[in-house]
Amino acid sequence: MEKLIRSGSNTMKRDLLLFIGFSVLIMVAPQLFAGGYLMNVLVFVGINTMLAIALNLLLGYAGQISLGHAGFFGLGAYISGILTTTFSLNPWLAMPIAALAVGCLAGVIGFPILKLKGHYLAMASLGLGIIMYIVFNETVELTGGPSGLSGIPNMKLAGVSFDSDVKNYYLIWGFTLAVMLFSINLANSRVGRALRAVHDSEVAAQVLGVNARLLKVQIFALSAIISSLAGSLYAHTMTFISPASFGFNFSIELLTMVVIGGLGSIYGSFLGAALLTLLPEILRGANDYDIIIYGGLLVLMVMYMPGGLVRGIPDLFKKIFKPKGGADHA
Amino acid sequence: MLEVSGITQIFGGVTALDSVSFAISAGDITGVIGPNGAGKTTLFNIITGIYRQTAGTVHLEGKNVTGLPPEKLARLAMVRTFQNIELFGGMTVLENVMVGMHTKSSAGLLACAFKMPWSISEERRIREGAMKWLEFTGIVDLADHVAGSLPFGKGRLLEIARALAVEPRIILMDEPAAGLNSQETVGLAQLIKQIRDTGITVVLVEHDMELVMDICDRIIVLNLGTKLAEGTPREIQESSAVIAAYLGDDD
Amino acid sequence: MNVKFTHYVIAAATLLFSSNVFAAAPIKIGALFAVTGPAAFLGEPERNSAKMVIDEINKAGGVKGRKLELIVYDTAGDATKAVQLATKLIKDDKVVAIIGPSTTGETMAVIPVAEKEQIPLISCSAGSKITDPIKKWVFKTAQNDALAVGRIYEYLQKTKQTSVSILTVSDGFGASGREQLKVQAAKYGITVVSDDTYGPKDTDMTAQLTKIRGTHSQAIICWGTNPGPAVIAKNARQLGIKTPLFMSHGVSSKKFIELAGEAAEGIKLPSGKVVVADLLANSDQQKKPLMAFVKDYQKHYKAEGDHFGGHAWDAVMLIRHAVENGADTATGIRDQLEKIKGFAGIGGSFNYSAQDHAGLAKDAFVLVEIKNKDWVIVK
Amino acid sequence: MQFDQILQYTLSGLSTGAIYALIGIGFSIIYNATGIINFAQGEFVMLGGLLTLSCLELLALPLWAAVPCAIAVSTVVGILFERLAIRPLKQPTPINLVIITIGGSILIRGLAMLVWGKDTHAIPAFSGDVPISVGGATILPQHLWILAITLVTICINKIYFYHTISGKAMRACSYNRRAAGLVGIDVRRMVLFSFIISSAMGAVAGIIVAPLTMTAYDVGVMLGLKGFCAAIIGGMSSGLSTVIGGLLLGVLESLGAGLISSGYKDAIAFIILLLILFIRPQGLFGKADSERV
Repeated sequence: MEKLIRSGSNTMKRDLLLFIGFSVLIMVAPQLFAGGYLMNVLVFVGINTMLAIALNLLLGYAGQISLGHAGFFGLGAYISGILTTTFSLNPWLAMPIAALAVGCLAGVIGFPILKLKGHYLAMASLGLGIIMYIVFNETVELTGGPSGLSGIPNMKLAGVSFDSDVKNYYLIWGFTLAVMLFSINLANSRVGRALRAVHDSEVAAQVLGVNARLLKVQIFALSAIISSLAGSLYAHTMTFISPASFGFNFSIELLTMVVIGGLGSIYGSFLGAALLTLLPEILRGANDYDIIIYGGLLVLMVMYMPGGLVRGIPDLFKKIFKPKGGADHA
Repeated sequence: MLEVSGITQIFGGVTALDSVSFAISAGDITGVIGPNGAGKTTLFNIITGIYRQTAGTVHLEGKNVTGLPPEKLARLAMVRTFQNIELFGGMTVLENVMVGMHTKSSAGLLACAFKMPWSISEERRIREGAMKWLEFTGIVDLADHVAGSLPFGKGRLLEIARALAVEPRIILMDEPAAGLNSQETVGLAQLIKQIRDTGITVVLVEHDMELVMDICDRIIVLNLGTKLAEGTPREIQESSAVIAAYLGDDD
Repeated sequence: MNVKFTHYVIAAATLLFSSNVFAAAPIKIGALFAVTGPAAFLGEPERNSAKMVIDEINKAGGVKGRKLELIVYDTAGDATKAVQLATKLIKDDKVVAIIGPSTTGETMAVIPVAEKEQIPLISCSAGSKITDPIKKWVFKTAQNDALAVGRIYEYLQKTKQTSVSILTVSDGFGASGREQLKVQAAKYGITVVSDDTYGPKDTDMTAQLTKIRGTHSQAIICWGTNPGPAVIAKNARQLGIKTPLFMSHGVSSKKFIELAGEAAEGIKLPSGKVVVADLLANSDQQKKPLMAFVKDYQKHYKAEGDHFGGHAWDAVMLIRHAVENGADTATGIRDQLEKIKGFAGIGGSFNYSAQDHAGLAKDAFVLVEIKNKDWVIVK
Repeated sequence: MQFDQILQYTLSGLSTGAIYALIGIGFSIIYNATGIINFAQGEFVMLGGLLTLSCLELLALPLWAAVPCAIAVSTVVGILFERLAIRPLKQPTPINLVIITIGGSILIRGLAMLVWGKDTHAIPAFSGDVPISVGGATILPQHLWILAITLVTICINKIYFYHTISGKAMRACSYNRRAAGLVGIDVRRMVLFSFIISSAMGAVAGIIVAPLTMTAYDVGVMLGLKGFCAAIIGGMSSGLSTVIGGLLLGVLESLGAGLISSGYKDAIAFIILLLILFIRPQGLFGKADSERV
């Protein structure tokens, strides 16, 4: 028994070591491909990782599907964008305001929406996402409508403006790593266990005293807040946003990242986000064929790696990263 | 301890329970028996807040708990198990029991995610507590196994350990012996008595008459949604109404 | 499946490698076009035209002895991708100028990159705000929406029609048109009596048109790109609407006539001169390049060249002009572009200056009407 | 507000809604037989339209021959999809199935883009396009075709599901797949059948709508989405309630666009749908059965 209790703290230590290793890797990565275009792509890998983790907390841990997460991402981006342009607020102030507003919205909507189950929940979240998209499109005076909102300032910290890929890389990965650590801690805690319990058997969890409904709403709001943060960072990195980036297709892409990476795994979300962000780069040379390769790859991944990348890594390294390494020299 | 009165449940015009009333006293093992379709599981679902009944009230330790959701009832120290064990299949055996400690711990979402010192020490306490219950039910050696891969009999024990982790004063078991072989059933009888001996009131729905007659202090018989009889095992065995109900039924 | 996949990866890798093979110090020009996705109707002719004209220039020995190399990336109409790819063009491919992107939204997203990295950007999209206010490194070849709107309003003013209903698509193109339609109306004594929109993928607009029918306006102006306006034309015919219908330059291609069929008859729209090249007076200095463009495009792609492709054609020709005048660096090309005067292209006659990076005047558009499945110029 | 306007909105909405309904039923049939939400359903709508175009133009077939041809080819694609992607799946969890149908839909769309290009194509109406006046509102002959074919398709469905052995077997699968398997129904065959039927229905929808809306390689996305909504409003039934769901969605959109705001019309439709779901979490027509353990 003593051994088992200790083995618990050993797993904790292993998790921590893994995380530190991963962080170090992320932090030295820019030295390896200094400057080039890849830096820019890696910035987006960071943003997408954050979003994939947000959705994974909801889908992989609590078992609740959302087909509208791009909406929360967009809402964060727009609130940040509007506050910093029209109202010239400091981005560091706009970001938490956006997160808070999105969190409140998700909390309020969460109660009725998470009462729904299965495909009804899928439909309702999809509807929610589409409504948000339409609002971005139609409130032209506020959002600039379909032509987008430009002139969003970069983030600044202690006199340094985050206006280059390398700087943005560190800014965004700083946040992403924090979100990762946050989520890893959460997953291995009392709350994380309760979430997974709700996923496996909601009624059994309730009988044991877990307030499943409240917990689902909490995690929904948390997921929305993380998405909103990613949205704010996206807005301040891109300095331009338009509704097209926050549509239904992106919600589906996020879902794909989470599933391809591995449900219920934080590092899986990173792998999924990295693969789906890098894939178009790898397929760039294939011109119009890329959509076919992309679709075919999704099908093959689910068929041959149904547990997601995180459960098939050795295979993955052989299959995916080798060809990419070759293309880099071009 | 537990008092139900006038429980009536109507599903789309079909009366599943018709004004059922009884009281269960603390420290007893009470069996609820009856032929298939008598309404036993429905009754359990109502008492534990999973179904909302058409009429009637439930009192727990003198407190009106009618219509409270299951998670509130757990905090009032009532817990149950399920006929087809409802394990958290993707989690380890230990983690399953740790979920049972949910009401006995308090770290919130943010405290957990930011690893506040108190949440770390609480986590340790949860782990130790959970191990204690695994020992109690004799499956401590399986702690690191994934719950979904357990054989049925071990799963049953895990479900009971998990329920005990809530530290209930009353536990309701829905057919705990279903699917167990005779050896496992003997072990189960032993365990249920042990649970009662720690001061927990036990109510069980069961088909295995031998088990019921062996361990129950009192028995309630349901038939076609109404209470047919109530009494000690001996009284029930001698009741002509009960015998008629069972013989009139194929089951 | 697997074999096929490896095959594609190899093909992809070969393509990436091959772009670096010609080492005779060519001048590298980048291009961002929405070749796939919702704006493919812009991106595809743009890519085709740009490739065609670059090939021709190189076949003729290049510019001042140097070949031009075009590196095209597909943005799929996505602003995020456009920004990433602009960075890739600048950082990895080290281009000296960028042509595109195809849509206003993408262009607005790419502008900060071009400004910061100091690379001239010649956008192929129409939004007025691209060059207004003026940005040091940003030019455009597509005619401003404002000019197209002006053409229609002028005609309405001339024919004494004062109330219009507008129906615009809810994407960047429609939003920009909608803004101009509303802003300019007063100047021509016109009132916008109803303002409706439709989604780019909508399949039935009878609801909007029924509402418009109820307003009894004197003209209906629809701002969108295929296939929406064709559906609208058909719906209007179904509803028996007799009010004159105007479209935008977004549908000035044979494709629209083909899609709308009978319903296209009598519709008027402002268009680049490319669709009516053969009808132009011989004195028009645009006639020669226009005819050449149409003929070439027909020869290469067995399709009708349209003015979207023309934007890319113009952009390449403008850069060639700048190179001919001695520029081969980003700064040089920018400075030379700003000096270009009286260049007759597909979109119109370009006159850039330090105050004007759009370069076109109202005469870039002609008002055309669809008669017997063909275009006629409305005088 | 004039009566003829309202009538026009309603008629337009009904004819759009009929299409949503047809696509929605396709979703429901597969869902009921397999538990899969087939996100590739919209692609069969696209295939129906574009294949008809090819039959008409390349093969120069008359319309009456082109239509069955297009349906047949789409169905073959449906069979291939089931055989190559769905059946070999090792871990058919619902979420994996969702992703694989999304992947399949992208793949089919990409192939269609290669075959037919990115342009939009027009298809001639079945019987001319002279408008018909109905009490101050006008509709096209094609609208009548749409309503009639939808009706016929639904009737055929009804007959199939209630009066044929394989139809009844399929219904049994939808109630309880395991039990159906135990009584000797070949469940995998039923899965294949469900793909055949729904791809054929998708193609039918695509064919009858193409003369009105034109068609292109990417029309399936939006139509598929709307069909999905119709199916959910109808409680994933493969019968009348999905039809009502589709019609309701069509009419709401049309009235929303006409009476409130054209820009927000989809939002209005979705807000109403959300409210319906909030009040009746089991769907508009789902039975309010008690939560089960």
